[in-house]
Amino acid sequence: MTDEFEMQETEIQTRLAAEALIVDVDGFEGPLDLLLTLSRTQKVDLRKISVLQLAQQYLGFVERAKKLRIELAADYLVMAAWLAFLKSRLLLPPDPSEEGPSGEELAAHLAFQLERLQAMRDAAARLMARDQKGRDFFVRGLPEDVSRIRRISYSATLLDLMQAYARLRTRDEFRPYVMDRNAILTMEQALERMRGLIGYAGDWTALESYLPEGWETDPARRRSATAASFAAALELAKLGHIEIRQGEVFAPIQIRKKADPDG
Amino acid sequence: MADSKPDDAESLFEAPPMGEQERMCEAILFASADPVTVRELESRLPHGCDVAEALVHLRKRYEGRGVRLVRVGDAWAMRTAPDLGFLMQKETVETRKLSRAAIETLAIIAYHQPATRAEIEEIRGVSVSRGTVDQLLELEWIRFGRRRMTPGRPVTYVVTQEFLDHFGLENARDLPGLKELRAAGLLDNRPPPGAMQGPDDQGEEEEVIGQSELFED
Amino acid sequence: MADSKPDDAESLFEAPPMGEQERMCEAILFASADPVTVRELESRLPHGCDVAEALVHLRKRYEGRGVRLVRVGDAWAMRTAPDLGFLMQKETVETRKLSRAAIETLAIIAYHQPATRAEIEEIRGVSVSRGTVDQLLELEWIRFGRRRMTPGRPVTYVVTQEFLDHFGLENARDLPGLKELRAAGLLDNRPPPGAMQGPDDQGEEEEVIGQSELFED
Repeated sequence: MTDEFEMQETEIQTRLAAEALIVDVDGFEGPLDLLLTLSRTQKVDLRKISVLQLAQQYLGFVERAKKLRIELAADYLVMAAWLAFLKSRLLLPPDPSEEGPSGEELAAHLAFQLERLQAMRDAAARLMARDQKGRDFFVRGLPEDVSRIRRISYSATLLDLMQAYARLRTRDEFRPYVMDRNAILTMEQALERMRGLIGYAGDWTALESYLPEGWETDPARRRSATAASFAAALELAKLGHIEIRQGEVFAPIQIRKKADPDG
Repeated sequence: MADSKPDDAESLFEAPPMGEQERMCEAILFASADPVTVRELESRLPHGCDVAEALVHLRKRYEGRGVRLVRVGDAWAMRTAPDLGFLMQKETVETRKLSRAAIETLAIIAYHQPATRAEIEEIRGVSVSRGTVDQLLELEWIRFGRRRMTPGRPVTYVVTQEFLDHFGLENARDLPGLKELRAAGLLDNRPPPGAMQGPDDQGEEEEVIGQSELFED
Repeated sequence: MADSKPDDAESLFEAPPMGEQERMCEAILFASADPVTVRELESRLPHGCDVAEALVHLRKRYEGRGVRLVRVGDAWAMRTAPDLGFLMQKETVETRKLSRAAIETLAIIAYHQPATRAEIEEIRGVSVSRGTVDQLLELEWIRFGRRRMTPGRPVTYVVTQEFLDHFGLENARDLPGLKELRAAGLLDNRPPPGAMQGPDDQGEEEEVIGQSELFED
């Protein structure tokens, strides 16, 4: 008695729901959405849904819509045609000569699509229920400006390095003979060099020691460097930066920084 | 700045102590509203710093505090603790309400990425309007992924770091229920059986490209 | 958010514990775009909170950290520790090829370290401009070694760890020697066309050192 009453109640609700569906047809996002809503009236796990029953529900819905002269979009009608086809496949015994997928396969795929759509809707709901930036958690309100610096990075490979070295070390091997100007130190160079060094030598220092490294051994370079350094020393003495002395003829020439007149 | 000079010079060979590295990361992360990648932290800290370790310490330090260190993809950011959101009415940004289509499209891209438009349409059973995708692109929650190597070479969509940041996700693998959905086969790209077009046939709307995409992938 | 509701209700009668008040202040100060006054903090925190005390605790907590709580007028704000200001710079990198003068100088230092300027000049056959050495120093590929104990006590140059890292070397001694270079075909008996450098050119180079450096490469 109670059961029967409940059943009647459910039927009424289902019918009301179905009518509400028709009125709300614009609210559906296409036939799949509608099918999903209809499938809920079966009140079973989507995996156990009866596709045949669902097809009937859908076709019934389309029928009623027609009666109410509700114009359905083309895709609803395409779906109806397809479901009618599916229904016939499911009801008729399989014809072995017929090609293509069986009714069960098609039904299983439809069930899968519905389950997948539902799963995505649930996932979307869970996503939106998460704590969200700007609503539940917040970023730094006063970010500090980061100044941008353009840095130039120089690239060189190991090969570049080795080739450069190889080039330098083997240059002599293929160099045609010319007058070697490598052996000449200009007075300007000597002057610049001495200016930089004079501060380091506190006391009297032989002029010879100011010759650039590597210029002391080769006679040609030594001559050039000595002459240039001597000229440079005279120039510095003239400018009042250094003092020069020589103990006796041919004795080493010595120089030292002139004491600061203030100190 | 002057104080840091000697450190800088030495750092070629020796990094500053871990405590110092930690506060350097802290300063940089505090100063930025956007997540900062590990790579950028490394480039901004003195040479030889162990950013990964410094971040572990820092994260621990902020556990249970009013702000916390969160991971966003391969980047890190400081964010207020979500349970204190109620204090922030003033900072709350009113976001445009997203349509159901946009939310579902977003979820489909997030769970199926990289996803083509045809795949989104296949799942939703309706065509995706241009505005929906545009809105998600504008929010910087999705971006273009690589083209699918199928006929027509359709573009794909993937979710962004901003998406992860917005929803407080460490990475896309942390999406709620992802494992279960995958285990249930609901993330499979299952083509309709046979050569028949499935019930999702959208008539003119489903382009040949989209269909072939579904069949061949 | 939901969790905070019961607290809210209770807070009408009893303020949350001081630790909680502290983290509330922390979150608000973090998220706020402007310094926040005590009055405003009081209005945003649950009734009965002692903001002044919470701020004292918070300030102490951030002492010596990468960020600190500072007073701005009659308001409070979180700011980067001043000694870390140098971190608030972002570098954009532009790659250029090293000039030939620089690469040669570097090669000589690498093979002959410690090397004096005079030695470099001796091998290169041209004088080394100040800019070239400065550039290498700036790149942190070379640094000063010990002064040579010879008259004038010239400075020497050696390569750095950074150099070894860049060129993927464990040690400068790992550089292949001349014989190996030759065996590897890196030494050609004729100079490569670009490397053709007549001695006359060198002469010119010596006279206009600075400019030739610029024109090289």
